[in-house]
Amino acid sequence: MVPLSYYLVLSGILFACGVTGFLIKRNIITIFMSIELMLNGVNLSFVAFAAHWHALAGQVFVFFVMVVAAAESAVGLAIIIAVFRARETLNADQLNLLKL
Amino acid sequence: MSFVAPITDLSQLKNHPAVARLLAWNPAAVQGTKFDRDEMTIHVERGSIREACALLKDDPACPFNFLSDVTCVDWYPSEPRFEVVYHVLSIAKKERVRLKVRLHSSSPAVDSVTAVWPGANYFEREVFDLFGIRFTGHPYLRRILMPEDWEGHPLRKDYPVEGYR
Amino acid sequence: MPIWLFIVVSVIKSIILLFILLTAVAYSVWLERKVVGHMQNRWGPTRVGPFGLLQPAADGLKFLFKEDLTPPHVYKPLYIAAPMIAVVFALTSISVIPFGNSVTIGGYSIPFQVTDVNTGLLLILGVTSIGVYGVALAGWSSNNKYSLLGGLRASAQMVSYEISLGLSLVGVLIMAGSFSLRQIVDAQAGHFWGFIPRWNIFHGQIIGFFCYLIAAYAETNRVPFDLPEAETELVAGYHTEYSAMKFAMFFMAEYANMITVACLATLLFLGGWRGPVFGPPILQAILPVFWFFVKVFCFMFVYIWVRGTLPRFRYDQLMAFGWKFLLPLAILNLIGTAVAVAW
Amino acid sequence: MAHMTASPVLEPGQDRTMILNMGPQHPSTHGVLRVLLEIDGETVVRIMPDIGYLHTGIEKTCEAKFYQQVVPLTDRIDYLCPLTNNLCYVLAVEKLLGLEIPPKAQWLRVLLNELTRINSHLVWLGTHAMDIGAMTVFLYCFREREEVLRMFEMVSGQRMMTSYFRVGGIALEPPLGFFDRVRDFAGYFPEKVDEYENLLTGNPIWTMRTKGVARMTAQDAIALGTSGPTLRGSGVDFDFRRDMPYSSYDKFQFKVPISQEGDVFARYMCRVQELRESIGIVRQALDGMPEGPIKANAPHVVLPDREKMKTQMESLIYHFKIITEGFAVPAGEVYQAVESPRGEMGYYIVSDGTAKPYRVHMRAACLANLQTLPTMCEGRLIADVVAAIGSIDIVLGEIDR
Amino acid sequence: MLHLTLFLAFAVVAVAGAVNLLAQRHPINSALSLIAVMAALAGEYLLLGAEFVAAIQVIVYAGAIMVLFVFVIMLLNAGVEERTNGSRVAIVFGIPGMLIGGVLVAWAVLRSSGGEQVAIGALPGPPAEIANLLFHEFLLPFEITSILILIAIMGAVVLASKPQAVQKRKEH
Repeated sequence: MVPLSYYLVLSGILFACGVTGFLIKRNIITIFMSIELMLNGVNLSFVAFAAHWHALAGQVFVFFVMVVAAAESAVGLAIIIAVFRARETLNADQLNLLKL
Repeated sequence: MSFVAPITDLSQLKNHPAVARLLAWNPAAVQGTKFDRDEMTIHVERGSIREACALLKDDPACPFNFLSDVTCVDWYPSEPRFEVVYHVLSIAKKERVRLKVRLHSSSPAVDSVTAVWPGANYFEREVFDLFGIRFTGHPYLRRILMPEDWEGHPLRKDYPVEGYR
Repeated sequence: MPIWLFIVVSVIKSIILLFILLTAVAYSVWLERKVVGHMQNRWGPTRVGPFGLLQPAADGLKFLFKEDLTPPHVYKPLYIAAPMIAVVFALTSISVIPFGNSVTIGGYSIPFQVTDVNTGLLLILGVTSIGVYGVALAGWSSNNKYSLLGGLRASAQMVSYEISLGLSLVGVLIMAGSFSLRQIVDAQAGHFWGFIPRWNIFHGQIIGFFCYLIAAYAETNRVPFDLPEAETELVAGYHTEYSAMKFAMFFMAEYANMITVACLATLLFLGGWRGPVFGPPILQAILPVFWFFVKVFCFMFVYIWVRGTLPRFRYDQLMAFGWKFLLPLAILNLIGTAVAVAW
Repeated sequence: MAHMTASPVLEPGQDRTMILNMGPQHPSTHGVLRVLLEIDGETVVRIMPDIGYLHTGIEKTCEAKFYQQVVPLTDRIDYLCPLTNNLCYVLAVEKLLGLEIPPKAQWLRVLLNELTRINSHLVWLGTHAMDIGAMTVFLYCFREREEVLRMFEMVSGQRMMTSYFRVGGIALEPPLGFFDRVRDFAGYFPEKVDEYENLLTGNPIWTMRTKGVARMTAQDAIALGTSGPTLRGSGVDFDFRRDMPYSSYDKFQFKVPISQEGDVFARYMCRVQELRESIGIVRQALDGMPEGPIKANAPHVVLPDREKMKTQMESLIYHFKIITEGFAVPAGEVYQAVESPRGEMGYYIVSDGTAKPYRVHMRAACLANLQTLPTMCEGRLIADVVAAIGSIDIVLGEIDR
Repeated sequence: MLHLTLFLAFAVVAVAGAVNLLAQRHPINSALSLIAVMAALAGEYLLLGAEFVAAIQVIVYAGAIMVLFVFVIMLLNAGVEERTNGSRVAIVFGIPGMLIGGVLVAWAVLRSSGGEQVAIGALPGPPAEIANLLFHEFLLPFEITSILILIAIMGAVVLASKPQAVQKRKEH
């Protein structure tokens, strides 16, 4: 038997790591991966709550989060490719102009 | 074995389509002709080979539109030392003519015919590689068979068979 | 069944299964060389043992004792990890595949399966989808342009065809109403008009089977979809820089994947271990397993047959085929099945 | 044209292109061809063939040999059609000498030449199909090729480096049973061609991979100096055997297959149909084989028969003279072209009147055909480069000489 | 007890993966650690009885989304991340800040909800029930996500395809 709070703490740690990565990483792809990490952390809490409250809706939300993550990564990676074509760099510090 | 002696008299050969065409254009460009063993040879003046080729290629009566081959013969030690040989074929009329350009060893250079036939590219590079003839106007005149840093031109008659030591 | 007994039985089953699987991998290589050899007017292996039967052993020994070269410019951690990833995930997926009914030993009913998972099919799909990393990382970490192209081709191809593969299975899932492989096989029991077995392939899933067949060939990088390792274009694709045991791991992974795919086809479309069962109890226990292996063998034979017959696709044609032909076909099959079941 | 401006050391351009060095050790560059590809993903942006890895200086070597000693060298140029090279060389020397060749020798030369063409086309078909991934065709083709090679071995004692033709005729009478064997082969070979075609011609993947791929127009083909099936695949109806006949090819009935599309499939169809035409010529040569000598009546050029040499003083002297000091060839120059399996195989020989050729130049069909690669492949995919290289049927021995 | 052990094992893997994601400078290593995190989370889902979600986690996240990431990293041949002054500042202030914040949150969570337990296999989530929920109660959101996906696909295709100018230049 594991207390619900353990899951929530794990979820919080993963989310915090995601935020940290988002802030400190310079590679745009890694930044993107940090976002995925945050989403994963949130998913864990969803599933844990679903188990805790005996409500399957939590799992359905995870499903939706995944769908959104898939859509987001498709578009995001396409943007990264487009930006990389124009600028020849993946460093977020150098991608500070909106103009291509 | 029966031989027909080569015909070298220009007046006898001026009815050949290629000769006629070149004579009509510029009689000075034709330095000599020879008809030997059923093969027609025209010596073309060095400066006019590209125009001569272009002219023969577009000949309406007998278009010599196919460049079979470009090669060279080294007549060392006599001068003019090099003979660049072009074999041109008419696909429509099934005629072949050989054009020759004589080059002095002091300046072994001749106009490239790649502008007329892009297919001359590799052949001219090969002649450059093995004989050291320069083709002015060639888009990419580099060694083709020998290594880039090879010394000398192997098919020249004064090239030592074992290479320069 | 007490937990310790469960663990012991599971370990024993795993070991037996691993042994069978590795032997099957070795002998499917032998089979391929032999069959393709005969198709191509030659003999295949003949020298080592009768009919070259010991050839796999000789090959294995050779792989084992070859010098394991690591080219100087590779990215070492991934270069070493990639074949392991490939082979581990190829071998894992076999664990949920049932080979037959259960036998009763000492009062306990022991199924011919390492573990019966409710979502067995999903697990296999998940594990095979992770198998892509082995190929992709091998291509990338080798620091070789041919390998990189092979890796890129492999990941694009496998991700694309996975969709068709998954969708072609949904028809079967709708008909069985379960992800459990055992239940899917149980749903295929019985006969039409007394003699045609009620396998899914005869039960409206012929298009699904066709889609699965093609997508499976693409997933396992086999002719005519062997672009990631197209030797006439990319030398050897993603495993150009690999040698000795690391190369052998890719080789094993490829054949293990083929076997998994064949097992899955047997379970989902060809009625699994169903077949005529007769005789004494011991025979009744063994025969289903026998039928299962016969069907797997037939599927493998078709694999090899195709290899002896077809040329290779081009990259853009492969992608167009997957997205513009196979995927719509699989979706149509799915819709058709859904409508038929609902009606 | 694009291939004119290719630079030797390809540098990656903009848009993240990559330089791929295909060869000289690569499974599908048919020998030691090196192709530099600038690729963007899988698309080929620029392509540049690099040759010379097999350069052996045969042209230079020829200048140090007697005329009859050059024949074995010609085998080594294009090792897939040695007899065609033999033929082209001996025809050129015979033209220089003004020799008349007896009909039986001419017909035998035609017969063996067509077998050579079958041999070469079989290797081409096998390797080309393997490049595109159809491995079985390769082994089927080699099964028949093996039979052809055995026939070569039967007449000349060698499978590949035959050196069977001599200036003034043919080295030896073909052995007993040779003609039966060829007839047998000619009987079953068309079925085998059907077998290859069953595997390829109608195969959807094969047509997808070849139709519309690596196109070349007739103008480009002529301008680039291509010849043989590569030229005829683009719709130019020209074949030296029919249009500028040599070695009594004008006495044979055959069609010259052409295709209009100019793609890989067109060249494939041309060659496959040539296989059928060639076996037809072989059959005609068998049926109409004239009787008579196989060597010209020119004792100072043609080696005497072994029998005569042992019994007649005169023959012995001729033999001794030819072997030790060769035979003088009248001064002059000739260019003799034949239709090799790859296209126009031409020998340009300059004689200065001595027993050694002053200059021998081989016009290699492949050298010109190879130049078409940039025209065919730029803007296409890597897999198409492989198909295109296969479809122009290059032999590096001939290109590099 | 077994449950807790398994939970801790997966948790350690997940946290280690997440930290490694931050520590690694090469994006491909980061991607691989993220895959490890996802696999560990799939394990956690299995512990919570969510078999379907676990499978989907592996298939969609690890098998598709991360393959896409790895593919892009390979395609762009992304190299090692450059260090900049900005990132150093972020490390000096950001990481301690995050750690402190994380500990505070954890403390709060643990304090407020210490006693409630989640049993192993507490909620069997058979696919059929999830499907029922998805296609009845959540039908509208489901359809909206499908439209979202469609738009995303079209956007990705438009964005990743080459600009016209580049293609024009290629043709010459």
